[in-house]
Amino acid sequence: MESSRFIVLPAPLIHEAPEHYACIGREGFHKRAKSFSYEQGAIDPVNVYTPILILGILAFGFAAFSIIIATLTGPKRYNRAKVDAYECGIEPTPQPMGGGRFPVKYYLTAMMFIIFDIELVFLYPWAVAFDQLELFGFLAMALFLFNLAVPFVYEWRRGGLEWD
Amino acid sequence: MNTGTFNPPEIDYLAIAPILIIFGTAVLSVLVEAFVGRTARRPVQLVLVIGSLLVALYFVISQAGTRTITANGALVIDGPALVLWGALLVLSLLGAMLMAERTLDPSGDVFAARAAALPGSEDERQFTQRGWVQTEVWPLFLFSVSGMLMFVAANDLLLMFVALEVMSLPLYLLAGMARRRRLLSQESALKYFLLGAFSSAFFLYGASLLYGFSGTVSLPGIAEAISAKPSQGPLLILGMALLVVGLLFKVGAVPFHQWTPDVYQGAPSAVTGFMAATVKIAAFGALLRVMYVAFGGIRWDWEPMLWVIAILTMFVGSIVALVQTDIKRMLAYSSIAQSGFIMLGVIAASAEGLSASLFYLIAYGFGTIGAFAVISMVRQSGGEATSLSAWAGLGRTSPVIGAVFAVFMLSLAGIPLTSGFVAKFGVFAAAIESGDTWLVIAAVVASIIAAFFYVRVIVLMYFSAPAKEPAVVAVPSAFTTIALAAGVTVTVVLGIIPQPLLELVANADVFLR
Amino acid sequence: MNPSNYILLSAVLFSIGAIGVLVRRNAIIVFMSVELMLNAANLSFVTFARMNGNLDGQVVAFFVMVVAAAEVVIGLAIIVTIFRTRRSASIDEPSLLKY
Amino acid sequence: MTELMPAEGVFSLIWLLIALPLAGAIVLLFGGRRTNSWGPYLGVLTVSASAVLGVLMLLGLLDRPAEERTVEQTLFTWVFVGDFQADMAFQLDQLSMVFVLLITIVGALIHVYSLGYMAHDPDRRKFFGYLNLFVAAMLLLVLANNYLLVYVGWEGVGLASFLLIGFWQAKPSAAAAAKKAFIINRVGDVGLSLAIMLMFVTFGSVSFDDVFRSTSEASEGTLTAIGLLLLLAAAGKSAQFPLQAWLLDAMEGPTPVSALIHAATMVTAGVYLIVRSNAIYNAAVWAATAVVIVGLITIFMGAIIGSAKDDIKKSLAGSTMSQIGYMIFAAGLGPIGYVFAIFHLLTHGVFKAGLFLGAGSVMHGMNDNVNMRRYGALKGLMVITFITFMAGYLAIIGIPPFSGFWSKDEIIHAAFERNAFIGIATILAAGITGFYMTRMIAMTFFGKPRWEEGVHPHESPAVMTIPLIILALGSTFMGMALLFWGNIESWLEPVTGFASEPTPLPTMFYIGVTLVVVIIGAVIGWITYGVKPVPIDPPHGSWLTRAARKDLYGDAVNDVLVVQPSLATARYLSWFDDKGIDGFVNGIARWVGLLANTLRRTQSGLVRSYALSMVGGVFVVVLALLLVRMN
Repeated sequence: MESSRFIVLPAPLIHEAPEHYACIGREGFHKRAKSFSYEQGAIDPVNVYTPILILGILAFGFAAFSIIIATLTGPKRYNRAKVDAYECGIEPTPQPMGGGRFPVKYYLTAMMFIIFDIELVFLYPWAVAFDQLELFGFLAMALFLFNLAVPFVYEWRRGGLEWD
Repeated sequence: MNTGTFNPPEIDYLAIAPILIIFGTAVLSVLVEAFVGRTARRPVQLVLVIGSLLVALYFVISQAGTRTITANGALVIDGPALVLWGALLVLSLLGAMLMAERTLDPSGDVFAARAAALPGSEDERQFTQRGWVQTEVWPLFLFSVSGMLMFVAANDLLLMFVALEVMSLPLYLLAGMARRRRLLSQESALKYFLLGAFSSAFFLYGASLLYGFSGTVSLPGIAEAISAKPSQGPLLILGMALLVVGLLFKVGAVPFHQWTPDVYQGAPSAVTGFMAATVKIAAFGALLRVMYVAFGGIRWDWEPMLWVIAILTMFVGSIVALVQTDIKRMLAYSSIAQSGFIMLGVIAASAEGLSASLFYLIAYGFGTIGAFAVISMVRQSGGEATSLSAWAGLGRTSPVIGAVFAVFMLSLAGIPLTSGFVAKFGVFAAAIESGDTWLVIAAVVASIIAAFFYVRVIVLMYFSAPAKEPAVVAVPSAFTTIALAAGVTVTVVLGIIPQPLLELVANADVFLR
Repeated sequence: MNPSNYILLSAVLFSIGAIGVLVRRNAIIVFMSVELMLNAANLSFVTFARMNGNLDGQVVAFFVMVVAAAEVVIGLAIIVTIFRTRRSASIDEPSLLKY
Repeated sequence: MTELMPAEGVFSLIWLLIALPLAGAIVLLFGGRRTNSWGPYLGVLTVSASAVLGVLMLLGLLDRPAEERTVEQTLFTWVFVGDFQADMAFQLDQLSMVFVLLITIVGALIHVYSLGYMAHDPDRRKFFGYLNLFVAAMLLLVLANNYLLVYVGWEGVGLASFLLIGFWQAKPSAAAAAKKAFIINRVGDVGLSLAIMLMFVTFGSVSFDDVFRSTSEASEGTLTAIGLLLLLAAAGKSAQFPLQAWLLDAMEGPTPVSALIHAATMVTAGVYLIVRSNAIYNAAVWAATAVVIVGLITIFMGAIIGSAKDDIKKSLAGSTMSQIGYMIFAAGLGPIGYVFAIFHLLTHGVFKAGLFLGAGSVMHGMNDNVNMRRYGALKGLMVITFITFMAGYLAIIGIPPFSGFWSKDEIIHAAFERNAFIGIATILAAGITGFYMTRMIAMTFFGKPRWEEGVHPHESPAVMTIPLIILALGSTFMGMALLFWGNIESWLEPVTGFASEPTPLPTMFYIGVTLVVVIIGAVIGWITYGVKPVPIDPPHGSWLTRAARKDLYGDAVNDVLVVQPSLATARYLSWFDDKGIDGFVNGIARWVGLLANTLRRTQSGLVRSYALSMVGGVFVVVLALLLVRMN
């Protein structure tokens, strides 16, 4: 497998950034290229675009088909639950009429879940390659965890962790 | 498979210091929310925000002339990036001034005391009565600014996507926090969010196709792949189309523009001013970089497409603005039309086009933020007087504010001796030099149509009898006054002596890759 | 195993997501459709990573997951606020802003 | 091409010419109410100071040999991008000099007159501020040394004119007229801005010096395009066909404005532009021909409209169009005409300003009524106004030795040098001028009083009549002075070039024919409006109905042959002007409005429809890219 440009992989194949300045249009720009060639060679451009066309039609057609079929065949029951915030699960509020404080516990819990969920996505690969990543990898992960801790601390101080 | 030795990426921390400072301050500012007492929060946050913007600006200025690619090619600090950074930081500073304003609204703030409180509820009334102020806007603001800074310096599609979201997500929230007219504000936040997420999905899918085409997400890498591959498959074309859609959404190009009027109208004027100026700059910065660096080699492919979009954008923006009755909506359509004009600089695809676009963006940013500062000052009993009819006769009842607003309108209309004229002239000349004569003729026609509605506001302010319920101009604190003075000064000075800025952007007319 | 089938699948998922945004009324569902589009992009990224023989695409997928999660947080916050105000999550209902 | 001389001595103050009125405008417009009491006098003072400075510079120029009379002063580099450079720089030469004098001297007189005319207006401080702004912008226009700076002045005078036409904001018609003027002028501005860009692309510079030096390098097609675009610009600013419609409505502004801006100075900016660009027109024959045609059409159009209007100011406005048509026409003739275009511009500036101020003086005495059908028999009550008006009258119809005679006669002569057909046309138009001007004085000063009740005509105060007297003196003697003593031809020749071609018949013959035709026109006018009583109610309805009622307004059988067709055409044309051109403009506005409302409907407020439009946009983008690829 080839290298990646990102830090988790060994270095030898990491791309070197080309150091020259470049700008399009400085030279040769005024010749609006009728003669500009894409070096298409023997490839018939129409054929190249046939797959894309088929792909597009297939994808869009299938998506449209499944939704239309669902509308045609599925039972139609329009009721309150259909337009509720959550189609299933617990009704999120006790709905104090005329306003009032809103228990956002579920929402805060979701937020907590996301914080730790995301943490893992990055921690696993890091842990696997931990011994090769040297100090830089450690510091980077430490910074990442610190940043992750900040919203956690914020939630805690704001009372988001207290379940009355 | 990880058998090689790991070489940490070389990161030029000094070069990317502005991003780090703003991002770090944003994190700090979240901690301030957590630990500092309620009364002290606002001053602490303001010091943090203004201080960090100034320090970041110092770093930008101190390394003028730096041209480097860092962080394994993910971030590029070149002329355009530095110019855009400077512009974004200064305009954010002015935007922060508008958001910090507390004297205009009799109830004390432009933001809802608690964004989560139900509009019209007893809770909300109590929060307001107690004089609680919203300070959570400041971390959001800083995160958004750091996203913008990253967006214009991102040299690969992944970082660009992340920056796009870091820039946008806080703005979705800020749009929904108006103290007055909360229903409108929340609705605008919802629309902005759903459509913004929709567009970023297009961006991402486009990026994935380009990755499939070139095997890399770095912009120069894509350019290399384009020049290396003899047959450029459908992946490239489709990927480019979807990627560009995501960016065109952010600049407000037709037909991806429809969120603009709704969001500009619904969001608090301070946020709208900030957003209108800075998001446009950041998004055009990214669009320019993508088009010039990654797709520069196939410009014959995308130029006709942008022709279509630019013409649609200029005309739809200008024409629909004619019939608007709300000043914020009118300015939203005006911003759409202005996007069309700036696209001329993109289409020119030349060094002149790039520097002209940069100048235009800066001129537009100051004019717009100033115009929204005026809007936030013109009030009626129910809050801001955004209905155009309430503005009738304003030029006579408040001559100074009327004149200042007229200057902004004239600048947006491109009348000489204002920054708008030099800016328009620049992009038109760049496009003509690149051979897009017909496009420029279309643009000139569109700019005439656009002049109608700008002049209409002036006519309304000066030549109409005051409305039955005339708007009054509230006396602002130093914050708004500074923002307004800066806006009008830059607009006039750039019209009379644009030379220093022109030289600056002329020195920044190449993308490093 | 032909990897282009995965690309086809991701295109189908993306289209379903896009059409879902166009036809569904419930803000949450619309939002989920957008998430579906992001995940379609993710699938496409990992497939291309396989086809191109480098890992960039997989790394991108990680980041996209994070960003998508952040988007969920923001999105839910906005939608819940609107829902509480209007007692409905229909996106057709809030249209005070138009023309 | 003469050398550009550095600005030394008195010429180092060129910038001050503009800065003085500009400073006045700034003080007056931003000074607020505390300047109410002395503000108007400050306005008069700044313009007068500029006038004095202008005279000093004229003396300075006269001191120098002819080839050293082009002075350039560069303040700073204004825009400098890539290879493009435009300076904030002024060029004072023989051509700019005469404009500076016209603008500042006539401007100063009109400022003085306004002291009296606007004495009772609560906003007169602002009025003087706008007037000062106008003078500054107009001076910038004629002193600029490059086209970009001309454009700045061009927009500036447009803005000032817009503000002044709409000055009486309470009148909705005034606001509408202001908007109309602004919009039509924008069309002309497009011409100028495109011309500037084309010049930049072709010559790499927009300064007069560079452009005129390198005209030979450009193809004739490019030069023709530039010439036509400049003509479009000139037509917009100078109210020439087909962009003439705004000038009549512009008469909603206060009369001093009509005199200064819409008769003497701003509307002649188009003539200035064309004469200034003579190097381009000399090399582009077709563009020059287009200029002649536009001028000729407008000469007649203006004259005929002038014959049909009952509103004294609108009638004068028609006459202005017609006279500027003469100038544009002359400018299109090439080197045989440039000098006379400017000569006529100068004499016209003076006598038309006098006529407008005279009309203002009449209105002042008639409670601001503008309807000539409610005037009559004023000659005994307003002696000074009457006499000065007569001087202007004799000047405009071209009776020797009044100034208009000399300048118009030269243009007619130049026309015959080119082509007998256009020469005859200009003589005919001179006849119509005789007709409508006679009609005007007959209806205003002679006949029986047809005043509205409660009107007590009286002579205006001295502050108004003194400018009238000065302008009347100018109307009388200026033509002779410029021609015989000022040597206008050799004065302007270094800038504009001058040539003369032989005519088949002796000069005296053309002069004689012209005079005879003018007198015939005047006599017809006198018989129709001076001898017969003028009905108070204007004839009404379409020209067909009016033709059916011709007994009612008592046209004699003997003038049916001449007057009736011309009156009918006049009414038709003025109808066309109202319905046709306006209809065209309004039609476009209606279409745009309809389109706007249709597009606006698409903004339904529904997220899903927005998303749908985005998906549609995706298809557009993909399709556009694929189409390019398929080719």
